[in-house]
Amino acid sequence: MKRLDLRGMRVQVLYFAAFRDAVGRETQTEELGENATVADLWDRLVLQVPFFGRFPAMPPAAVNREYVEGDTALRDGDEVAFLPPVAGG
Amino acid sequence: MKRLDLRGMRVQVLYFAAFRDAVGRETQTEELGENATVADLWDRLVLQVPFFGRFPAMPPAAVNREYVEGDTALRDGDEVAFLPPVAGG
Amino acid sequence: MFMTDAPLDLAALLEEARPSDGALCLFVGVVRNQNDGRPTTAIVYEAYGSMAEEQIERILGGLAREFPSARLVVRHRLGRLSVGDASVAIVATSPHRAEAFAACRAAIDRIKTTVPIWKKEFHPDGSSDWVDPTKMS
Amino acid sequence: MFMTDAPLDLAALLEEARPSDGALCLFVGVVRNQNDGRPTTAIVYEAYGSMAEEQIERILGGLAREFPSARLVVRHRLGRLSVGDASVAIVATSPHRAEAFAACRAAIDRIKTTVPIWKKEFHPDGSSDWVDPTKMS
Repeated sequence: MKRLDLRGMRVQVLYFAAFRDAVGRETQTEELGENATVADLWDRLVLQVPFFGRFPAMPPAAVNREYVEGDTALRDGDEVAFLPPVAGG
Repeated sequence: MKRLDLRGMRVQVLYFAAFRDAVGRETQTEELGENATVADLWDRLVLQVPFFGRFPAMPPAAVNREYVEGDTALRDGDEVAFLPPVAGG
Repeated sequence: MFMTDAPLDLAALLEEARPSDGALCLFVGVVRNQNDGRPTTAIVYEAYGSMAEEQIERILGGLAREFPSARLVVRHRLGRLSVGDASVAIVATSPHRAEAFAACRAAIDRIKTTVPIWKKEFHPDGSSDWVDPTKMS
Repeated sequence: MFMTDAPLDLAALLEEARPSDGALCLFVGVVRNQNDGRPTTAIVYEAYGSMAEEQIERILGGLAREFPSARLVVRHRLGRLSVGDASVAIVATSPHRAEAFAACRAAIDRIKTTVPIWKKEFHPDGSSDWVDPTKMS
């Protein structure tokens, strides 16, 4: 029988550009339950930030500086960023 | 009835690059009959220059610095050049 | 380091990139005096720096496989730029000009779509806004 | 005048071409240290000067119609060049990078095929020959 691990994890969320302006800060720490995914984190943030509630879907996300899909499992200590549409060059 | 004009004309022939090296000079004057074409001039040069005799066809030609076809009629005073394959850049 | 706060020195970049390689293609992005019809006075470029460096490295790795004879140099400027300033410069060299053009073009296209860099435009009336390419008219 | 006996000053060319136009594409042809496997020590470029000027002017006229937002600057060097020297430089600027790339690429392609310029390659053993692109292996 699989052992249920009740310990949670902490991830650092980074905000840039339009998202930072909307949220009003550059970074925050979120505590999540074991097995939480990137999409779970986004759903949490949507409840906290009215600006995010207007989004029809989760924006592009990066975990530890790599683009990931929403079903990616998070781990304790991960650096997570949801990214506004990029406009370099 | 069309008047037959027996006066000839003179054109200046220019040589560049490999053609100049083969012919041994940069320019020459040729006298041609009225109504002579660029192809007629080429046929004349083929008889004069053994190097040109090896060509399967007339090379690209220019009259007064414009590319022309072989059937282009020449006029007195024209500047004519037969051009080796260009290799600029 | 592909990102820099200093003005891009194109002459130095050409010297750095130019070998006896036959063909060189340089692309430079220059801050325009308008975007989508609205006048622009300045642009601030911001990046998720560590991720941007890694993503450019990854793009260059992919291009090295696709264009094995080409060599690429990339610089992207950050911070406040004025109209006419160079924001990004890419030099591709290759023995063949088709490859130099293709590698340079692919590099700027991928940088623009996948590297986490954003720009805020400033207008003559003092207002500003973040550029959203997905909402371009 | 598009042809010059003086070394091409790329930095000056970029300054001349660079307006607030969004995108700049520079192509530079560089003398290679080999061609088709044979080592090269130098190249002499020769032109039918008056016709070359007119043909480049004509090419630029055609490109201005095909790429109405693009602006082009062209320089071609003549005389004896060493390995690593720039033989031709083309700068295309445009509000749009696709047009800058396309105009620059079209310009060099047409210059290479229609402008009466020839090059003689010199080899380490002292021999030399005129390059014939139609006989490239």
